[in-house]
Amino acid sequence: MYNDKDAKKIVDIIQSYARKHSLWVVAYGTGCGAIEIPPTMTSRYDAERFGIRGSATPRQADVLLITGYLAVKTLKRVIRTYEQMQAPKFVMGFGSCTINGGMYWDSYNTINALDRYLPVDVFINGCMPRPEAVISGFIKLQQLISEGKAEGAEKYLKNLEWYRENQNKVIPNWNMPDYNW
Amino acid sequence: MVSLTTLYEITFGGAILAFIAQHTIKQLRTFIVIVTSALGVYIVWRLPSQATDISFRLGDFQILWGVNEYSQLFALLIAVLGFFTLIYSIDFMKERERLGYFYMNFLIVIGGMYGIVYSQDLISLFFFWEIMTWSSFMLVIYCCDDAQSIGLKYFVFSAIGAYAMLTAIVLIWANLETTSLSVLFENFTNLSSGLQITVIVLFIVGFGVKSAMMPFHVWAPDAYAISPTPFTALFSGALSKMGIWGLGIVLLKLAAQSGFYVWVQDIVAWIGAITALLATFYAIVQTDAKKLLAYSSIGQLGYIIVGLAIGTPLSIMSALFLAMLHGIFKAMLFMSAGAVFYRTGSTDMNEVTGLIRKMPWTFLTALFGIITVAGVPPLGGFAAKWMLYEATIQSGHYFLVIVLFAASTAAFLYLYRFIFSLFLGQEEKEYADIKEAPLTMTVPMVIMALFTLVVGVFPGIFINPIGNAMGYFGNYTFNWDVSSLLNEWGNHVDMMTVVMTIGAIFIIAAIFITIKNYRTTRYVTTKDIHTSGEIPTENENLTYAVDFYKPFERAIAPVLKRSIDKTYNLIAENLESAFDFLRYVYTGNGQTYALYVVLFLAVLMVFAELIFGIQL
Amino acid sequence: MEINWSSVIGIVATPVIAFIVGVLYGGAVRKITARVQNRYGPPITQNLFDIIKLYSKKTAIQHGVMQHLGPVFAITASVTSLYFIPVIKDSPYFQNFSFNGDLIFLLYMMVFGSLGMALGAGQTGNPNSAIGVSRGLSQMVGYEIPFVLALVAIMIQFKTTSLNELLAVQDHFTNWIIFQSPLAFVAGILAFLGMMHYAPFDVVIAPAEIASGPPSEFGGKYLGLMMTSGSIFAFVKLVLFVDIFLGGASDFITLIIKTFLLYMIPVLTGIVSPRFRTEQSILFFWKWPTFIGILAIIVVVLNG
Amino acid sequence: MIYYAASILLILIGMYAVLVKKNIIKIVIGLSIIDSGVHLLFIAIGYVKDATAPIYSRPGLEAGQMVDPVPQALVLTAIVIGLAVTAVALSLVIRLYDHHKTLNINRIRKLKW
Amino acid sequence: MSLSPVQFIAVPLFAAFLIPLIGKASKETVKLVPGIVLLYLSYVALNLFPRGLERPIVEHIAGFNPPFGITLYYGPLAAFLTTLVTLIGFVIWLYSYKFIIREPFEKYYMLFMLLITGSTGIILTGDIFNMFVFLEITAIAAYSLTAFLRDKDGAEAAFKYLLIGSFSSTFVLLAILLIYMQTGTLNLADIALKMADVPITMKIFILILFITGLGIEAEIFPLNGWAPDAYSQAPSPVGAVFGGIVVKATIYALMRIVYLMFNFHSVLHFFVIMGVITMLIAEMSAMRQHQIKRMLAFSSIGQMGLVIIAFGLGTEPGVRAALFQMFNHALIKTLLFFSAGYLVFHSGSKHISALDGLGRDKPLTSFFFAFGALAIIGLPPFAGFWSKLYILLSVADAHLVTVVVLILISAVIEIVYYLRVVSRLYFKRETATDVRRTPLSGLAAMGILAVVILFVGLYPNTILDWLTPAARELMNTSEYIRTGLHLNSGLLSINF
Repeated sequence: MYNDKDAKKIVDIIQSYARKHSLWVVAYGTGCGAIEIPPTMTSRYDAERFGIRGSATPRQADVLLITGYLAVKTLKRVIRTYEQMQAPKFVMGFGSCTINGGMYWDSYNTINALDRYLPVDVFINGCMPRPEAVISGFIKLQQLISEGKAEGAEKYLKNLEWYRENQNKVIPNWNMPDYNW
Repeated sequence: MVSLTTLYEITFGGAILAFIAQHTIKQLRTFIVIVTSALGVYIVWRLPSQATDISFRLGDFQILWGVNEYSQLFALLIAVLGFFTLIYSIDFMKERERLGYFYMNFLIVIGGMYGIVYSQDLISLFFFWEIMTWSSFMLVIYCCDDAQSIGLKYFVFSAIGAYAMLTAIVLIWANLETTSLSVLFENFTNLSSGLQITVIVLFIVGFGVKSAMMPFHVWAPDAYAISPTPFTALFSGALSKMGIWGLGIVLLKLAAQSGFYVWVQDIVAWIGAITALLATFYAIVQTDAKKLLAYSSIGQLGYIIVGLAIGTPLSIMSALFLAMLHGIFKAMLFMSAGAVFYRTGSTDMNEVTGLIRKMPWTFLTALFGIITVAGVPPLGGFAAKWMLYEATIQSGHYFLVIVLFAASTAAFLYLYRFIFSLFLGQEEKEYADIKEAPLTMTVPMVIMALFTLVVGVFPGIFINPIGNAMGYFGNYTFNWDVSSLLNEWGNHVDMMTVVMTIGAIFIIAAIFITIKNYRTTRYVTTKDIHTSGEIPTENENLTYAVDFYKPFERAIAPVLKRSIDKTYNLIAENLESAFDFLRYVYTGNGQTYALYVVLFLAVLMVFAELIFGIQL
Repeated sequence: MEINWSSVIGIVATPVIAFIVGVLYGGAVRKITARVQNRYGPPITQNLFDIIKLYSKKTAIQHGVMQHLGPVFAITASVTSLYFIPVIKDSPYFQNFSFNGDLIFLLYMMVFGSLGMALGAGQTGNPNSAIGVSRGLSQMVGYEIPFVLALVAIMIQFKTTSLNELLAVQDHFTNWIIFQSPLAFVAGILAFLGMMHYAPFDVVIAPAEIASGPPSEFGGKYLGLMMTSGSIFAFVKLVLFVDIFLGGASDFITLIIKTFLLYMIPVLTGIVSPRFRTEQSILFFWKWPTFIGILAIIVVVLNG
Repeated sequence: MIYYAASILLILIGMYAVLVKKNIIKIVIGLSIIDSGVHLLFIAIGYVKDATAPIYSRPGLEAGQMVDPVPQALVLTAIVIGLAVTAVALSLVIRLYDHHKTLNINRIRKLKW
Repeated sequence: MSLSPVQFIAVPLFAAFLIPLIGKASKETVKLVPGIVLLYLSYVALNLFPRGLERPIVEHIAGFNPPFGITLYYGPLAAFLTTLVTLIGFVIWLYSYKFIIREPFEKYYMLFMLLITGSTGIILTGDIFNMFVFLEITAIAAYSLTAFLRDKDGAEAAFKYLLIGSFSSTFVLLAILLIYMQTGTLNLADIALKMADVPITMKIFILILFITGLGIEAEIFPLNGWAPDAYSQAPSPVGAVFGGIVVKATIYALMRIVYLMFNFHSVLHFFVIMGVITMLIAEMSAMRQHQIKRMLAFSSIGQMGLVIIAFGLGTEPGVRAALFQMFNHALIKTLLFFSAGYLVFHSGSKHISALDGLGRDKPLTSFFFAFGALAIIGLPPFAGFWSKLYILLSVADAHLVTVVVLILISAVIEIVYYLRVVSRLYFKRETATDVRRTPLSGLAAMGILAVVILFVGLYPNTILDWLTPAARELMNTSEYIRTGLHLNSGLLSINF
């Protein structure tokens, strides 16, 4: 009758359901994309109905939303923010800039592909993506969560050395604290 | 065989021996001091069963020393606190100079306090009172240059208080021809009513100065802050209680007999409440931990005064309960501040931060201390506060209770600031090598901290002796359970249930949060915090400690703006200039002096009739 | 020893019920807020999802033992206060230990959690937390005064400090204290606005200003426990006010109705309000609410 | 009577000198004059008109015919004392002059207030 | 040789004139002479004491019977005061032994012996003109001692002292003259008897002259302009002599005369008022002094004001308290002057600011200063406490509550300025260190005083038991007259 595995499964289902419906976003509003976040959250598009909510600190957040190009300097902050988040955590790249550098593809000071530095779960393309696109990105993320495919945090841990190497390559003064997890 | 004389002989003798030992055999000094205070505890413990009253004539006066329950209560506090603070001082004072001086005065203070509580007549009371005053003054000025003016302020205020008391004693002597307390109590109503109120007011001023009542409190913060910490603990814990001891006698034995009792009660209670409130406000804006605790002491003494002034059995009980408890928790807090000082060399709350991991036992003491001060269950402070509020409400002092509540709520502010600034917050690189205070310091602190917990669960262990002590004031009976509190409307709080509930939930929740994700919960340093991605460097200080309560300060700015201290300073300055002006009489010119002589003669001659009142 | 099963059931069930009601109220508040803002809003169970998600976080960090224990203090305070409040009038199940404590005890017990949380927040070393604590404690001094004034007025009017006796007094609709002592109710409800930390008194959390204030460094299980405690605590405060002013409740339906109506006061105020600065809110509480509270006491004294 | 008047006059003159003159030597002189006045007064008290010295120089001399001997004895002592004081005073004046190079009492007031 | 009160006068006088002679032979021996003399006198004093307490000893010099001869009256009061003077004198000698090392110290000792002579003479004599003579001996010796250091300030102080002192002697002499004119006698007891017949105007006139004359030496405000200068500029032991011996003797003289001859109430009230004024102004001035010895001088004046208040009460407890205060003040102020002397010596400056941190360098001397300061403020368990308490109690018994308050206010002021110095001594940074050590004799002198002060503080009964008969003697004028004149009590009736 009662089965340990079943119980675990039920717990898993509840957990992933809860995770899926409660996405707390720490929005890293670097570029012009930050302007799209307020309409997404407020009454016009109301992302809260999907349980998406802004979060003040990375400690409480589930989703790191990177809205635009990343200068080398900001990349360091983004990495630190990401590493301060608690697993399970997800990264969303927002706009072309995070995918291939977008209009800044040949800038000396921006990175081109975010997923070389952080494990991105969902990219939202467009320049700028509209709120509808953002929401659809979130829904995609929710799908991935319920399917158990949004394992960016584990990927990051597993390939930490590779990520670090990439990060170190672009960030000259690497004085980040060492993490012991 | 123990008797009061042996107690005095041992304590004062120990004081002198300690001084001599310092200059001859240094190693013996600590031993003498500890043995003396331990013997003090033993003798005081045995006194009620063995001692007989001691009576002898000194000059014109009949001196009477005796033990009663009320004295015994305070004597025990003195003895125990004295013992603990002395043990604490072994390591704390190790590196200091002039230890003979320190320990001599320390023991003299203790002896003086014994003398006060055991004296049954006004002359020996005053005698010991002054001994206590000057020896404590000697300790206040012990530390450094800055202490001088502070010590002087302390002594001047003490002297004003003591002399107010002396005036009262003198008036009593002139009118009743007695110095015995018991005779005074019996014959107090024989005095004219004007004299009664004068005596009461003078005594209240006298004792009020020591217990830092509001207009006379200005010496306290500085004196507490600057004196060496082991003494501060005793100072605030026991010495200020001498004022309370006296106020108890004045209010409940003398004032209660006079026709002005209601007025005296109301006025003193309000003074006490305002003391509590304003002292709390001042405590909030302090930046030095010891000064903060000093203001906190003033505030707590305000509560005690309110309790005594209201004069219902429950309020007296709460006052004495708080008095005893305050002795313990304020000693704890001062000791923990002292331990911090011992290790870091500072008690400035803007500088010292993040010691919790370095000094866990000290932190624990401080934590228990602030919980007790705050009056939050389950520690002992709650019982005291609870009784006080119930008594205040039930005796019809409705607005008083609001002031007290306000003070008590505001007290959270400074208490939090104390523990936050010193122990919590960012860990500083500067204090990376700090170690826990030595055992001689932590052991007394932790013992007292555990004691507050015991009192919290079983308030009865305090209530019953205090109930006995209140027999001194009249017929009060308290047959309470050891763990419950009862008010006059019949409502009660069962501390046992409370503590069990809190304990059970706390333990369950603590276990839950600990075992949950035990393996993936990791400890990070206080540098690893959310700083919007910025990485603070090693030398960056992120602590939010300066102007911690700026908004609150802005809110209470009108109160803080006015300071009685400034008024006193102004008075003192003006007086000094006036004195300066006066001494110009002595011009230095011999001829002027001669002129004075001739003028004096002439004036006497001319106004002889007037001056000598004789018809020529 | 004979075990009183009805009280055991009460002890187990009360926190659960309180948690569920509190969580749902929290969701409802979000929903209502959304509706007021012309949004659709999250489902009413949203807070429950949030809490479960927080508990199901796989990692957690802590800065020291006080941060570890801070949420524990908070939940201890909430649940203990809950146990000492008669949730359902005259019910054998839901009065718990309310005969062993009284109003003054509750006042202090409710502070216990704030103090523990403040200690936990302090340990994190995050300046935002410290600022939040500073604001929170300062504001507490503000609203405690009218609250205590209201309580004292009631205590002296009915000569008791026990909640059960206050409930016994309010045996009939017309005897509710809100009608017997309306001034005290006004003072109390104004203080209640502050106690609930909704706008305009939300300077403590102050999102977008000081991160999220005291809980800035709390995440995962710690935040989960804190939210649990917060939900229970909201319920505790509501029940306390209902017991004091609105005659308590003999069954759950009445309880829900009364508490919900009461809850709407701070919520609806909050939705349409901007934010007070700390000293503004302190001075606000020290002006009108305090005045009304004093008036309440004067009225009681004159009548008595 | 004239003796009384004279002695009082002397005392007043002396006082005037002490109180008004700025020169310390004059002040000392004033002191001496006061002394003289007092001494004169002493003698005047004992003086009996037409009486002889208080010695039984001839038989039958009664006490009433002699001047009172006691004031005379006293005044001798007083004169001696006055002399001693004057001597000390003058030596002090010398010392003061040595140190201050002035005799003006207004300038000798380093010790004051 | 049988012991007799005459020796109190004769021996030091003799010694005083012997000293220069011995000085010719051996300088070192001179130093010992006063010590031996005072030791002997102390022996005499302690031996005579019980007898004096029991029954007053009246000595007649040159065999004349009173009221004609010169008498010495050795009652309890005189016994007490002579004992005090000789003991203090001895201690002062002990202190001077190493302190006064500059030439010509034989003159110092001579003058010192003369001071002792004068003071004991004032106390013992029963003859008013003799009192004047002794006063003058004291005064001349005092003038010279003030200028002993031969410095600028010493001379100035001495000259002022002399100027005012001459007035004093003039007035006293005038008063004596008037008394003689009115009563025809110089014997104190006889005068007291005959004073009743003197017209009131004359009586007041005499009284005023006495008050002014003796008040100068007794430091009543505003007649005390000389005092601060003289105290502060004289060598420290001399300051101690002034404070401890001379002033005490003068106050005794004043009070003896007033109680004996002018025993009406309003006079005593006048003394109370003058005492209060003296005390307050002196304490206030003391507070603002920058020189330690000047401060001590003003403090002395203040204490004298206190004594005058207590005497002015005219009650037996009041007189007793006054005597007690005199006793304590003599001890304590001497101790203070002693320690201040060495403090000044070590710091090389008279200024208080130069004393910073001397407590570390010279712990014992500073300790004695602190001890004295605590004692004079009137803190238990030192002697000063009891006398102040007794004064307050007697003042209150006379229902003068205002005076009680004023005394206490002045005590507060006293606390301020004494403790300022004490805290400077111990707790300021050291400014300089002095390698010279405080000599043993000085420390011994201070030690003796400190022990006595502490002893009296702990066992006030020892002194009080002696004081009661002494106070009674001063109060009981008829007894004085009776024994002074060998009269039978039946003959006596005095009414004013």
